[in-house]
Amino acid sequence: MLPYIGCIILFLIGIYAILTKRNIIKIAIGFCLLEYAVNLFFALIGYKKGSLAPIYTQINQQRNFVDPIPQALVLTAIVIGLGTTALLLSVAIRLHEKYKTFDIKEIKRLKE
Amino acid sequence: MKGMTVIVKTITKLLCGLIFLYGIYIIAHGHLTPGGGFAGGVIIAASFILLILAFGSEEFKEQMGYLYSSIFESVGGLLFLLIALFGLLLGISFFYNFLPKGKLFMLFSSGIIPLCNLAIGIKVGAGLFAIFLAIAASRFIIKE
Amino acid sequence: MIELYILLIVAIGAGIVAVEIKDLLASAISLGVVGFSVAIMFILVQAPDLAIVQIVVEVLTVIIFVGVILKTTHIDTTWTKEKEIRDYLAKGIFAFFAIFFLTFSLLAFKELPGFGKPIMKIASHYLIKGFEEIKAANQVAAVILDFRGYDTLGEATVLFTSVIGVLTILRKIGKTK
Amino acid sequence: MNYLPLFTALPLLGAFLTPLLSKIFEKIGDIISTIITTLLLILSIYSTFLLPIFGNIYVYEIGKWSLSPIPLGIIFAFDSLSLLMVLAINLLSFACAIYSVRYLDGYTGRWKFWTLFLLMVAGLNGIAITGDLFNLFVFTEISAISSYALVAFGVEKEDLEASFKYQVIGEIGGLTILLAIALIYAKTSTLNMADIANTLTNENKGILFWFIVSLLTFGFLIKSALFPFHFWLPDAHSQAPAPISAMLSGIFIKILGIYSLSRLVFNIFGLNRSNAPHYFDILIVLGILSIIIAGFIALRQTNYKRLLAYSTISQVGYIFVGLGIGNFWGVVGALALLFAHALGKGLLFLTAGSVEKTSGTLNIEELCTSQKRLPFYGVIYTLGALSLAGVPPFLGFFPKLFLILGAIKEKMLGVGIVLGIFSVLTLAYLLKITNKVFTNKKEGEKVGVPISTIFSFLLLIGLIFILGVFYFNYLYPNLIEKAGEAIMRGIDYAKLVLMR
Repeated sequence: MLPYIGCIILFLIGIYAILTKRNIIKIAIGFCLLEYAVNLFFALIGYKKGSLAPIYTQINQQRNFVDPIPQALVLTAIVIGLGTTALLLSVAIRLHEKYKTFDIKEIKRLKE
Repeated sequence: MKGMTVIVKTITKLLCGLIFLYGIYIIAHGHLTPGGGFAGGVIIAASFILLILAFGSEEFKEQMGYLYSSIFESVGGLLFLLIALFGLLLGISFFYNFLPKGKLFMLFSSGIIPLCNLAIGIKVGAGLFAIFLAIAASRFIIKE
Repeated sequence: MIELYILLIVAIGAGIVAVEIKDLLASAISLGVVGFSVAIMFILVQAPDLAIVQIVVEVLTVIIFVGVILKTTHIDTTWTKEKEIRDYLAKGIFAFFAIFFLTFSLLAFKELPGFGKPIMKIASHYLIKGFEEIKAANQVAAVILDFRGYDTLGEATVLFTSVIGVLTILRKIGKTK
Repeated sequence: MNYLPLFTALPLLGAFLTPLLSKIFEKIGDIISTIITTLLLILSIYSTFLLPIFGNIYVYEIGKWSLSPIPLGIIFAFDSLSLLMVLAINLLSFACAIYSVRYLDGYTGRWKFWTLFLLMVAGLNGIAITGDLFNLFVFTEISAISSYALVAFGVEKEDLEASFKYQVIGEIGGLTILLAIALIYAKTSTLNMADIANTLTNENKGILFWFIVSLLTFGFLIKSALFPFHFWLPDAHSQAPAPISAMLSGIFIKILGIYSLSRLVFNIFGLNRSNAPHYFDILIVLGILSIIIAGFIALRQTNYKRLLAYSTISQVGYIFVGLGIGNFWGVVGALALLFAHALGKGLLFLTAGSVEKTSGTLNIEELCTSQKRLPFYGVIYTLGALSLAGVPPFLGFFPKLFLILGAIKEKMLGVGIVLGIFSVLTLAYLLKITNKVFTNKKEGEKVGVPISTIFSFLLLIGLIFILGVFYFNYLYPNLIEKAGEAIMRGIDYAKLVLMR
């Protein structure tokens, strides 16, 4: 139970960065934190007390393994996170090139 | 991006090949030990990234980098997709594991998994190298 | 599992530093601290595959962040001592949301199976079939490339998409007219 | 129907081939995408004939992992609802691909456009046919990421700003959905949608259940741009290239938001008006707020595409009111409106692209004084607008009738009256463009129209007219009624899938 709450706190820090910060890089960092929080939460779900990583070895034929599915899903989620971060940062570079600032308050040409 | 000192350059020369080999090992043993196509692909990309960071991007021909990475990425993706489609061509099912499974703990075992790892490794390595080139290394925005 | 709690505290602390510090370069490096503590936590919960991928991805993420910051600027110009009303408003909304979310999730987590006791309805079948039918030693590889290979095709495609997307966005000229 | 994997494999094949072959021949992307979208359209039309033979639901097991006794692999669960969605996706993407061939002449980086376009189509098709929850998330991300890049395709200041805003909001939605999937997995220990539905019915609906439902609803409402979450849409949809605006407004938000949400809420969680009335009331309230607020903002717009974008928000409101009414006629109305709006709004955005190409601006006041006569676009635009507003002989008429009928059957007269009155508002803001841009020009130079443009316009307007006139002969009984039944089936979906 406690580790889950830690993940939620990390998640909230990410949300905090996205909602209150005005710097684009800070917003991107907030996204990374969000991704880590969700990935960690997912990985924790699969953990089973006193079990081993789900890999058979020639020496140890024990079959008490943790859940392999969350690991496979988190692997996918990490890659997706990397892709979105890269795309966000490339937009950030272009915005800085055009506006010479990372402040989202000054990047406001589209109005209601 | 400028190159680094001579110490870094020398150590990079020694390490770079080893890192590349380690990436290949991780890909090839993906179905036996932790790792696999994705981790190995990133490590292979990292060996190239180390080269550029140490020696600087002036000596590196960027356009060739984009060309090769884009070709390898498409080839990796196509390879993976064709492995998946081959099961459909056989009339069995999409993503059917059509190869003989072999013996446990052998390098050539578990059917299509090593092949898929290889395809993903090529694709991921090339793709991440292209991202690095575009975002971090090149001094200019891509011309087109 | 005391290590897990210590690492969680480290990650949360580094996360706060990454969000609040003025220098963007320091911020990116603190993000690296969070990423590496997440990687070590993956090892602690018996997920070596994830740990390897998390470490290499984290290295790459930090390199990209540092590259972007070096190309542009490393000073957060929005970081000021005096705050506007709008900032307090945003913080107030966030605090309200955070309390609501935390209580809701606390109540909800009580109904989950406890930490360290997963149900493993399908996973137990996977572990047997992966060993006997696919003959893969690494069960995670068996899951991502055989049982759920189609997801991995999607994952590889996501990366492909973002590479093409990055190349698209970094074009010098978009319209010729 | 064992060709189902081709719905995603074909566009992916095209997307991987395009960068490779474009090194040899620059415009190869045009040919590849035209061929692939045509093939996809043929496949989806073929499916309309084949699906009834299989009893309106077909389950495909990927990798030959059998569904019983326990669902090991990923499955495709292709039912009447998926069929309607696949048909809408591929019709519109075919028209947009044909249209883009000439439209792209003013842009650089042609092969990048086509690659991203094909990836987006692959993602949308993948969402519509999948029967696995995590797979749904992966394909959502594929189409979302390609749309972020496509919005910024022009790389002007405004495009980048719109893309940034869209990306931030969209990713918050995506990560919320991922968190919800993690919780679902922790609770049920399975990812197959039918199996999840089966497991959840036997459990009592406690706080965890509602936490998951609210997280998913939040995520999908962001993606579908209902009222409080709509602020990214006008920017993104007005700054994208015209064919992409047509895809985004026409089908993208509906597959990512509305289809996914209704599949999960009705078929997986088994919610309906009798066991969760408050949830559906919230949907109705948000929908009506969208209709009213976005409608009035649209009336004040001075930009052609921004007006259409606000109109999309308002029409999404109609669809959510229909889902919120929750009885058979409400749901059927929502689905019929989804289909009609996909074709109609797609067509209107395509005309916006042509007007921008010929006149060089999208500001309505500037267009009013410009010296170009555009009679062809004017006629097409007006017919499409009439259909969207629900004027009788066209496709858009019956959906609104169904919605009002549903509201009356559920004894919500107020809702029915609001829906009826605000159709007039729709007509008002859409015809504002006809009035200002197309009609008040007696003389001026006439502009030629490219053949590919004529073809795609006539295809869409022909479908809107013919399907509208013969509504009860083909479209309603064969597609929409069955799709409505698929939603109203509730959690019997799980039994149908797992029985195969």
